[in-house]
Amino acid sequence: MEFTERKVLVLIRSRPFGKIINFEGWRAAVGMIGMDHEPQMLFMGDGVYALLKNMDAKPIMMFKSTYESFDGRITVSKRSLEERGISDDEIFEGVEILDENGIAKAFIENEVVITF
Amino acid sequence: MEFTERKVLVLIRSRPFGKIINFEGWRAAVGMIGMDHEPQMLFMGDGVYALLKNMDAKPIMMFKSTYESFDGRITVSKRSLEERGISDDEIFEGVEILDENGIAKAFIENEVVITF
Amino acid sequence: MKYLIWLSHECETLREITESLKKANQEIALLLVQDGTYLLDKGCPHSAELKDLAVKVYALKDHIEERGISDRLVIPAELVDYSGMVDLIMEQYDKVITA
Amino acid sequence: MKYLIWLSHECETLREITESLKKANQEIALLLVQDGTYLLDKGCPHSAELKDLAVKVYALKDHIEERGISDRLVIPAELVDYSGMVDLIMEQYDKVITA
Amino acid sequence: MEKKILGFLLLSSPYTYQNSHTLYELARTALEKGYGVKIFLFVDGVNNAKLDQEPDPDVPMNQRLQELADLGAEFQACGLCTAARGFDQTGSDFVDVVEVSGLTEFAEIIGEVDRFITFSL
Amino acid sequence: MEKKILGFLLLSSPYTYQNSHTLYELARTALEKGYGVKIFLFVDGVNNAKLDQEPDPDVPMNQRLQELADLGAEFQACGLCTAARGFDQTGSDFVDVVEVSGLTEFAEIIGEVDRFITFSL
Repeated sequence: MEFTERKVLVLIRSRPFGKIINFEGWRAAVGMIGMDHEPQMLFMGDGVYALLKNMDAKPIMMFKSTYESFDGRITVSKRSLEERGISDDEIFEGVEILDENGIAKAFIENEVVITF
Repeated sequence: MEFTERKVLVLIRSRPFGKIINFEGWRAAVGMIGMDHEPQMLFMGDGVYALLKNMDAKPIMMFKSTYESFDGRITVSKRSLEERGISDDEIFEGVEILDENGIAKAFIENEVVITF
Repeated sequence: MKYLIWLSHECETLREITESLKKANQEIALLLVQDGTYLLDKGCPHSAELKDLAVKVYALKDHIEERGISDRLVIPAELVDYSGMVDLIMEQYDKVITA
Repeated sequence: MKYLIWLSHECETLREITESLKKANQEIALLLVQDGTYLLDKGCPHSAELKDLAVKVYALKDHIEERGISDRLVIPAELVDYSGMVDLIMEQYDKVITA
Repeated sequence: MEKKILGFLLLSSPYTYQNSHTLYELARTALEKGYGVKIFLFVDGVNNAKLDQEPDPDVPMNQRLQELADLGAEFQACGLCTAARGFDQTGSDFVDVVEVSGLTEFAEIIGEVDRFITFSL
Repeated sequence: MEKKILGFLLLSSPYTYQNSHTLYELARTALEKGYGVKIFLFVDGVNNAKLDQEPDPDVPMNQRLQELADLGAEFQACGLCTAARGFDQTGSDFVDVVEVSGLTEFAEIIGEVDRFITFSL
């Protein structure tokens, strides 16, 4: 099809660090902005560990500037947080916590899903 | 240290196919025989799926001759089989099924453990 | 919209994605390939979920057969070949979600 | 013989290996690195096992800290640096088992 | 009517994971049925494009990519990932149907596909 | 007394997995404490030896291997894995402290180590 500007969901389901692909998701999301797509980050499952604010940014330096330059929505599954006993104040500020309805909307409203 | 002929445990804990490393374990085990080590294969956890006799050997052709040329002990955890509801007659013939005591012995009697 | 949820890694839970879309009245089905096919195996800790979820499940025939698990499936999945898979992805469903 | 069980992948169960060696009266400890450190995190489905198993647990301090899970550990693990890890592996334990 | 396009993101190396095989079969079938195929090689995915692979008795993945390109598939590879792994950023280490580019080109693909699948690790 | 040897099997690529970093730190510390280190690169592990890696701002893994070798570490790489991935079997694509050999050499390492650790996928 012709090039179309899109709503893109970048879904992070993998743990950070052990496999670095979790962080590569940020790069992909920022890349979307370059072509005027509208990306939304969604952390689910063990992907939510990437939002712990006590995380040490040194090993992910390569991605930190990317993370800081991302101004799309950053969202996380309430259920995935709860299943792991992660409270709201353990994660970075400004992350939107989505309930079941918000998760459904994320899949429905975004046209393309990219998964890391 | 000086080169010593050894009892070597090749421990397979990963599922077959999706990651091919499970099969590379066979190659490593056969390699051991070349230097007169005495290898024992031990399948535990999801590694036990590599012993299902209904498996189609075509995609693992690369390893089949290796498998066939291996004449060391091939052992599997009884507990791991049971946890997955795999009965004795679903696995290849000639595989020794180890109870808890046999598993302990495998780790105690082998001098080196290599894990795939 | 009809959603096809693609699982290829391992027998992991799909409860959250499937339940949230079902509650939002969306039509969904699973497409299992590679190690994702183990989700159908009775030895997978999450395979019992498939009964609860009550969604249509497709799986790549080759990947079920090469793993030797055809006789061990917890529910009757519809086995497809690559041609069938392309039809599902491109025509029968509107969107693919890689889980 | 003193065994050091090395886990680096994920928070997976070590019940079978540890229980069988303990029943055989062997001395064992766990050494957790990389994503293996999540086994200590209260969010890991297998972390409750650590209390039952009642084995000594070492973990690489750097890998716990970079993950930001220091405050979330289910049992008090002994945190070591690389130098401490080399001592454990080469001197204090007789054999390493990569899980 | 314009043909529908199936897009892929490939994150894994060949031979170690089944991903490359599945992607090849699926892409070839889609091309034979008349769909377009666009593939972005990211992270370890760039290793699939390396020339001179000899995985006997398996078929070299670079040859598979060539085959898919001959059927009409388009390939882009992440340039930073290519350089990180010691390969030439102009693409001279890769089968020449693969263009070394960047995430902007990936974003372009995302704007052109009708369906999209990630082959992750 | 002869020095004790720590052996490693590395199965994963650099940059995608944390394995290579952990192995480097652990091996360096062991060497600095006076132990010997022997490393076998198997499957995707051979990618760590590739020359000209530019993973800025990370440190190239080929340079790390060179550093470890300068401290006394010995490296072997699986030849079939090397050829499968499109690299020269004589080792000319690799940092020259890595010898391309085979599983017999791996079996030799297994006969010489006092402790052994696998860095798997």
